[in-house]
Amino acid sequence: HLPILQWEDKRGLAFTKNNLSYSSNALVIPVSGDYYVYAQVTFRGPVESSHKPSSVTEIITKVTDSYPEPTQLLTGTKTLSENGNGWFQPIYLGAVVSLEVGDKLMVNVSDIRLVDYTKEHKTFFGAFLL
Amino acid sequence: HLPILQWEDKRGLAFTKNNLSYSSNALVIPVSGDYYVYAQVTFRGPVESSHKPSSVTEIITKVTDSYPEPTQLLTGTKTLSENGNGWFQPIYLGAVVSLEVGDKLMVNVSDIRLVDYTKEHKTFFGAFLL
Amino acid sequence: HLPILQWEDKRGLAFTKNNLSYSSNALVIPVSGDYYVYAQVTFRGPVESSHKPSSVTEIITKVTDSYPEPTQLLTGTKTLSENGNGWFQPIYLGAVVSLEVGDKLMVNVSDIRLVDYTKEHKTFFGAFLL
Amino acid sequence: AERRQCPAGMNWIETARQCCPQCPAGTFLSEPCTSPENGSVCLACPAGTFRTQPNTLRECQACYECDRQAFQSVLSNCSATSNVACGCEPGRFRVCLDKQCSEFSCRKCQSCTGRLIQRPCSEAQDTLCDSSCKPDFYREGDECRPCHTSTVDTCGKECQQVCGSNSNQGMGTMG
Repeated sequence: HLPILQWEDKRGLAFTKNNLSYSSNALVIPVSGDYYVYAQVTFRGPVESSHKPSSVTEIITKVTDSYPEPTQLLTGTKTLSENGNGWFQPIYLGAVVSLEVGDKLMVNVSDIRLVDYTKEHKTFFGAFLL
Repeated sequence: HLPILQWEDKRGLAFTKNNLSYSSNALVIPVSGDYYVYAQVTFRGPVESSHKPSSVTEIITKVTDSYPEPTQLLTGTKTLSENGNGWFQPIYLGAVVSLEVGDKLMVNVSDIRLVDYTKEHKTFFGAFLL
Repeated sequence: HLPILQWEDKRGLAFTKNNLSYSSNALVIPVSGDYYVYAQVTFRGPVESSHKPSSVTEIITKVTDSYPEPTQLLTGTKTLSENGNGWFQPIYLGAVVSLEVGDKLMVNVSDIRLVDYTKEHKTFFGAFLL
Repeated sequence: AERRQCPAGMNWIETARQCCPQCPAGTFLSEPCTSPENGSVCLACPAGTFRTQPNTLRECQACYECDRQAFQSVLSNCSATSNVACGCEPGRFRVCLDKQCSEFSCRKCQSCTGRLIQRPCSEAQDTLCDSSCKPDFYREGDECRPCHTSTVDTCGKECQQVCGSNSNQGMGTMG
């Protein structure tokens, strides 16, 4: 599977409430229903000039006890045309999905070294019950 | 007019409820109010190497009985700088709009051949009442 | 600080309601709570052929009486790889943030000359209480 | 009470419906004052967060992080009253993404081989090399090459002008 991002859930702008909790890299759904789920990942590169990725991908994934494999809910894939020196590429995803109590939501990325984790307002993840 | 996308409304992650229905390529608004409307289209190419588009465009449009012409609600336009071989470009749009019962929402694209319809989590469309 | 965008709040698709008001370039929060805040800015260029920006940035910012400095809530930064002639680059941002009554929300951009303000459906800004 | 302008050092607190003293930099408002006379309950910013100014906010701002992958280094750590400050690792200089330079990458300083250094590399800008080659170096394209590496057939006009007298020696060692 693709690497899973870890998130800050308490400090700064981050928060969880109404029993939507965060544990082992996942948002845990407290009550079944339709949720608007969203995430933005800012990718940046190059890390080392040798490593020139051709694309970046962000996937919001659901893991549930009722099925052994993760389900890809939302995917953003972008090829990169920037040349060597510093590039930035944000990918935003958001949509309504039906979730069951206990379902876990995670964000996977194509290459974790390319994720800009330096500022909380550039890479973020959340969900709210409709 | 620009081509209109067709959508799956029952299988897989797709669903409609609370009388928000889907017919002839459009979401049909069951009750007047403010809705958060969103859509992502993943464009990809080249379709044929000869055909190198300079840009891609996604538009969420409203059609209403009270006006003979469609209204463009949200538009995402992106020029392409990727070179010839395979490229991907997602465009996400979302905002609150005031809608009347019976209004129809559709998604238009600049070139339907460039739409990646292969995976439901890459191209999606939805709305919810606030 | 970066330039602040001005918005239309009455004509066309624009509206404010439920006491969420717009004054001096900012949405003013009428009641404390969690809001989904979003904005899209379509950038386009070149403005003058000589001026070829290397990147565009959009930031949703909060100003509050409880703190003398603005807080960056959401940021989208994209490097540009398009060559000289006309380019378009939309940046969409959206997330849930906790706001207090009286807080003001604004959108800053890296270069106001590059903002496509010509069509209301290409550049927009809004918020709704969860 | 009606929301109103508070005296200096105090902010209006909506939940308490009154003005309360600001919490000092490095802290945040845990509990508002019960009356303007007595103090607000302020707690220290948790590790990894900060507030540079007096405030009546319910949380502190999360510290930024320096971008190690992009060869940034920490100039000063985040403290309760100041955000982290990032620079470039030794031997690299900042390439700003925009005028504010809120985003920058760290590029390797050029080494001026065969040239004198006009201005050494610094945090803010690359090394400035002298345009002409050092003594005993000849120009080859936009590079400066040491005379001793030249051989009879590689030593063109430019090289001979610079290394001419030396190249005989060079040939000597070749022999």
